[in-house]
Amino acid sequence: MSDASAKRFAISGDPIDAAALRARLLHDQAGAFAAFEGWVRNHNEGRPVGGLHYEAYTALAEAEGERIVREALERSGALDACCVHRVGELAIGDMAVWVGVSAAHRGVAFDTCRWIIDEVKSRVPIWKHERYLDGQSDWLHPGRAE
Amino acid sequence: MSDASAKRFAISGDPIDAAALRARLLHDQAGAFAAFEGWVRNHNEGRPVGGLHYEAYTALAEAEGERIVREALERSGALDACCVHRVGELAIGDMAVWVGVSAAHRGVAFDTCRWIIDEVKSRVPIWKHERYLDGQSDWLHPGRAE
Amino acid sequence: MAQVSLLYFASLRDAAGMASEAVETQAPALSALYEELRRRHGFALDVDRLRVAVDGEFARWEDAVRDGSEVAFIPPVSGG
Amino acid sequence: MAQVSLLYFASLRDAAGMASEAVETQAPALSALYEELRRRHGFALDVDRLRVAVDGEFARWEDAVRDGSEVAFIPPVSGG
Repeated sequence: MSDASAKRFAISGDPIDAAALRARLLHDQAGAFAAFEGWVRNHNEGRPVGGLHYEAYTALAEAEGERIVREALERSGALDACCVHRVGELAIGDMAVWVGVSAAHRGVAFDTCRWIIDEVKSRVPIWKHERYLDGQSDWLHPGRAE
Repeated sequence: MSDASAKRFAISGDPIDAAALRARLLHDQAGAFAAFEGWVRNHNEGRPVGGLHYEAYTALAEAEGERIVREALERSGALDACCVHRVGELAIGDMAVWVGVSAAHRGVAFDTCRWIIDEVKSRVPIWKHERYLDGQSDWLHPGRAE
Repeated sequence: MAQVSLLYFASLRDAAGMASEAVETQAPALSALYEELRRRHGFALDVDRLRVAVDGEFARWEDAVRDGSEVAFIPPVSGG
Repeated sequence: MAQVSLLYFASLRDAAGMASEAVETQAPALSALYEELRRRHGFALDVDRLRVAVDGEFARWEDAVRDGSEVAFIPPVSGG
């Protein structure tokens, strides 16, 4: 179904072109397509956010992201999938991450899309640095005792 | 959060403009966006499909679709959502339906998007007529004893 | 005697050979009206597989047939 | 004695004041190497909150420090 040599995960310093990524996932056998986008919110855990940047360990992030998408396709039987994560400076409303999955049926498309974003968030070496409107800023390292 | 007077469900005889619909769902508080697209597949239950058309009881379909999206927003706390279903002649790969949901967090976005498409498929008066490559064609009325 | 407009969709429209018609009926309820038209047009679908709408809103099969109303028979849906 | 290149990310880079450095170490394992650098740079994060990678692939903390390798300390991630 899916081309084994194609890259399915990328770290990008440029804005994500969701339409181009979606077009890569079109298949005549696909009846369902599910997509997820992470957007920069104006708040996090009650603190107003003015902007943020993402940093990645790019080589390892792309290798690990690629493993996640391939594992997702093997487990689920989805037809194709891909994911791009943005790095650099982002403003409120900007797209931080895009995941798309095409499948014969919608259950597989939804479940696979969800699994990929969950795994990306827990496994891929990317870090978010938030600037708050009160002038403070911080790296987010989930699980840290404050 | 969401404008109570805005239309959030439509039946469309023209191709669905997903980018315009997505733009309507942008909110500064939204950290997550989930979308679903139904595409015309080249097969159904093992039979090769050449094309199809959808027909709707438009007035009732739009009223019922609107109820579904509003109910979804009330139940889930998602920030906004909308859905458009195509009618008329479609070719393999064409988009038959689009659902998008924005929310603070991804769990709500995914669950609400899934709930809307499930309800649309079971409640909204729209019918699919498939033309098979063997020359036959049929209305799909799920649950019919063949 | 009630005069009603009928809307047919999908396989019902194909079986009736028309999308709508005006009929006079003595059927007391919407279910009886469907059975009357089923006999006339040879509809394959049992009443318990359908829903019914009156004047653009879902209705109950046991509702009375109202003079001047528009009745739509809704076969099992297949959008999405 | 092993010569290694180190990569620091996010809060570790801020605390170290640099994104990378070359060090000579006698640390027998990657975990001991982290403790050595933690003392030098005052890293707040315990070793059990981090992962470690060698030459671009995840490694185990008990792995030996290889001369000439590139070692990256991976603080808890927050992409998405």
